Amino acid sequence: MKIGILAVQGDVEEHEYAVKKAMDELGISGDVARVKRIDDLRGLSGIIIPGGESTSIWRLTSKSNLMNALRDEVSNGLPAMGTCAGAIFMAREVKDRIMGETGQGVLGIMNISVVRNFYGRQRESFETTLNIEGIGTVRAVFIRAPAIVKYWGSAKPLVAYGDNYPVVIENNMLALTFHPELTTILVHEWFISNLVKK
Amino acid sequence: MKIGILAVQGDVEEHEYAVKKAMDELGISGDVARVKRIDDLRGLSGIIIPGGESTSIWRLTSKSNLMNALRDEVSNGLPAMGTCAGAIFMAREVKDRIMGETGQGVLGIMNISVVRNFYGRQRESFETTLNIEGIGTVRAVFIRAPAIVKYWGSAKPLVAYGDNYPVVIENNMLALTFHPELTTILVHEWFISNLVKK
Amino acid sequence: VQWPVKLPDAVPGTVNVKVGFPAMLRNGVIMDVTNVEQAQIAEEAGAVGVMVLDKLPYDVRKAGGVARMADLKVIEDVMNHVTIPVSAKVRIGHYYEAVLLESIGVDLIDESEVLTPVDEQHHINKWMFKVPFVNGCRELCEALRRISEGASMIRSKGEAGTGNVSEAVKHFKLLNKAIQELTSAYRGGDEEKLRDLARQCQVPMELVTLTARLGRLPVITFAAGGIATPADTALMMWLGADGVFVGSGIFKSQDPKQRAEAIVLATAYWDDPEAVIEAQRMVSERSAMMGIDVKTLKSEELLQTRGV
Amino acid sequence: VQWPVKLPDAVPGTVNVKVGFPAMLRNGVIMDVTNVEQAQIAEEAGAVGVMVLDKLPYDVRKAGGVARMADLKVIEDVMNHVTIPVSAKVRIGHYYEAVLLESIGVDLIDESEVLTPVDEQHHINKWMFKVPFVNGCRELCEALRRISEGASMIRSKGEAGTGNVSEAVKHFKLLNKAIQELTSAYRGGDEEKLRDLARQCQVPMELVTLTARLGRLPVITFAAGGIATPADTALMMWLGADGVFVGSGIFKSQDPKQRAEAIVLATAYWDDPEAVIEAQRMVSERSAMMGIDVKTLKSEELLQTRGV
Repeated sequence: MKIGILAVQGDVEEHEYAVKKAMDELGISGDVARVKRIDDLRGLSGIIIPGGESTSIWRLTSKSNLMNALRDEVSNGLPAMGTCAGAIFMAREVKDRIMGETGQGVLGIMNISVVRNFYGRQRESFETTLNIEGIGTVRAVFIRAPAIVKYWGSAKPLVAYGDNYPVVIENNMLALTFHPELTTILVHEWFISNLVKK
Repeated sequence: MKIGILAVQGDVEEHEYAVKKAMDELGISGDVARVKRIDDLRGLSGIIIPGGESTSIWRLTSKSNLMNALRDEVSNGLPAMGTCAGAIFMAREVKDRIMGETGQGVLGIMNISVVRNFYGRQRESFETTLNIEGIGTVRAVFIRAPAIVKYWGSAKPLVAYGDNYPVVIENNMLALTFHPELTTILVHEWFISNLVKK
Repeated sequence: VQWPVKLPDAVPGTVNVKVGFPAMLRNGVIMDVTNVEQAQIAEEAGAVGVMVLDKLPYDVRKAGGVARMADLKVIEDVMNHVTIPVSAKVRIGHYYEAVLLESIGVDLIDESEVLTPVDEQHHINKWMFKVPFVNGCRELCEALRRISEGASMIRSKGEAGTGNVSEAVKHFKLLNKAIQELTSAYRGGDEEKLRDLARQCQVPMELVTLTARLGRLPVITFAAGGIATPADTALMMWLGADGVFVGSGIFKSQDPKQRAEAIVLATAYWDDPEAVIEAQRMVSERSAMMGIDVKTLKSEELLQTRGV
Repeated sequence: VQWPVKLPDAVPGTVNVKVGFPAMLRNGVIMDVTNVEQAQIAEEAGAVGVMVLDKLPYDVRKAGGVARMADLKVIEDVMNHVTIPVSAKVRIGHYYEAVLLESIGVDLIDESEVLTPVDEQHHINKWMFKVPFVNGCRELCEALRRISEGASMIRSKGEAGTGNVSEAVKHFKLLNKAIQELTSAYRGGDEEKLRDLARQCQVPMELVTLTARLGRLPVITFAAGGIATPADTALMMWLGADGVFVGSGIFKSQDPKQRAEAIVLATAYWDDPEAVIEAQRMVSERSAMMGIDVKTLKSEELLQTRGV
């Protein structure tokens, strides 16, 4: 099986490293592909949108309609996982804490609404322990993280942190506001064995 | 016997070297003359037009009417062989792949039509193996080569490569679009023993 | 402005947090800006961050005099008008300018040789800060020394403000060769060589072992100094940079807008010649910044020799 | 634009293809041009190729600063307006500029000391390219080192942009003498001398033997650097050059059109004094470029010392 990682910008190698380790743990043999243009989408059995600067990812992909092609693939069943910037893309509603609305497009495929920079700037980034249903306890690193404050429809939160939800799932889509690939591979194992294998 | 090589510009030494080796192989003793001005044409029993930059050969000879004298000599029986740029000279019709017509004069003595830079620029130059009727198998080097795409009248192709003809003969005239003098001397042997000796 | 208070077991400014953040800037371009307009240009061009300065390195070089940290107001303006991470430079050793930047919430601090140092012997002790720091380096030892003082990101010094990428190329090749030696010594189990290096570089042993094991610097490493064309940046990525800092290369040229986009493009798609060509077409040599040939600099004009 | 696809057994970019091409430029002149008009002038003058630059070497010298590869657009314009081979210069060691040139289909690449190098120690590894490369040299060892890195054509460095042919003369005479020694040592079967040289020059043994056997460099060798009059070029051909590169000598003079023709003429007919006289008459000394006496150059202004 081949899992794609959107590789225009952001921490791609850390995800790559996590997926490989996860496959070893599960004892499956597969590949990891770097998705930079449309025809890297072919033959994928799953996609991960990594953390990074959302604006420049958007800017870089806008020229090559990579996003639209991606939206289609996901809407018709390609399992997807998004971390931090990823979550921003997958959300239908996006607000910005300080500057109200920002005029930027979204993938907008999950019934969640996201507030950017919820905890403030880099200085307020923090590390904590989360106990995620079905995955286990993980050390979670929030970096300039957004927050999922509301969900509706078939979206289901897997954990709560204060009054927002760092992990939300909606059939074949998984959104996280923190970076599992920096501390653990349990999330990727779960992603592969549940969303992809099915 | 004395074989002339048009020596204003281009790879003259390689031809010189090939003719000498051919004579040794055939066990004849002769000379090779460098033709730079009109009265080097005297006493030739054959002429070779080497590869090179056709435009600057033309430009260099235009001042001294060398070409007209050459046309006359060939039309009344001097055997001639042309490689690459040579073939362009000897063709009646010449087209250029990218820029349509180019305003440049020709010797125009063979019933072939030639397309310049048929395979593209230096980057597309290539090397292949050709089996030429009556000469044998040779390693052929195409460098910014033109292509002979059509022939008519008493012109006869000696080999086909895809849908064009790298070697064409018409009584005492031989046209090639590749450089035999870089890899073999069979062509020169053939030229001497058949066209010149007769 | 008020950030929501943290829950009790949230520890800010841990190593992971500080080292993790730069990982998010991979394949990105951070541009030097001196005001808001330039910052917005950078954002639209797709930069992953901006570096706020008082004067661009090229002008620093021309003006001479003492180069200090930028105005706090300018920095705050920028912070309020762009969404991408904002960073700023402080003079080497000037502990207090760093305190100020942290207090106003800058995302990344660059203890930089471009500004006039206030201390020739000691760098700032960066463990005492929650905000990540980036330092320049010319070779492995310098990099390791900065990391052991708490730097969470490294960049090549190159020769800032010359639009000439040759020093950066030299620093990266030196870096790669030294790391390679380390790795092969490590695999060769030749512990003594590791110890020697640890001794030469005056850094603790674990740090050397870690580097040898990973086969690279344990923190994100960007290329910086003299990048001026998409071809340059593609070259640096090809040499193994995780991303690039572009100084005067952009805003000292006549076509900053396109140059910014082109460099962003070439950085992201460096391993695809087609895209780089496209990028290369968006700029023209006439309007590149008038570089300086490093050879013509007198040795006390070199910025790269600052810092220990 | 689409080139017809190749049949399966056509292998592009073999040694023969890359070394064969320059053989077609024998007795020819390749001229430095900075735009389309100059390129067409060169073509009408009968040049066998043009070299596209951002600034002529003479101006490179005056302007100082960093000299980079020319704009891709300019190069493509030239490619679309002349039929003769088009070549361009890249900075020494800048692997990526070369990649770009290959991708846009330039016929010949010159890794040249006229541009500002990005790498003082390593030249580009030219075996990885399908397009032929030409490098400059001052003496035999330098030439052999370039060939063993994959250069398929060699030229003398001379001192570019001075309109003074004396350095080129020096380089060619050094070249000839060293080769002569080789040949006679080879015929003398004195293998040790061959090995010594192989060791000095740090090149493999076969390459030295081949040179000794042929009695000349195994690739086409042009004269370059400071050619400004037909007499100069005739002199260089007399010294055994296969052809010449003319830099600022033509387009920095007041009579570029005639000078171009005259030099083409003198190159082709160098062994015929009559023709050279004719050529010499087409130009006049008043309008030659104002040369520079090499002695007055400070050593760090010398371009010929770049490269290893």
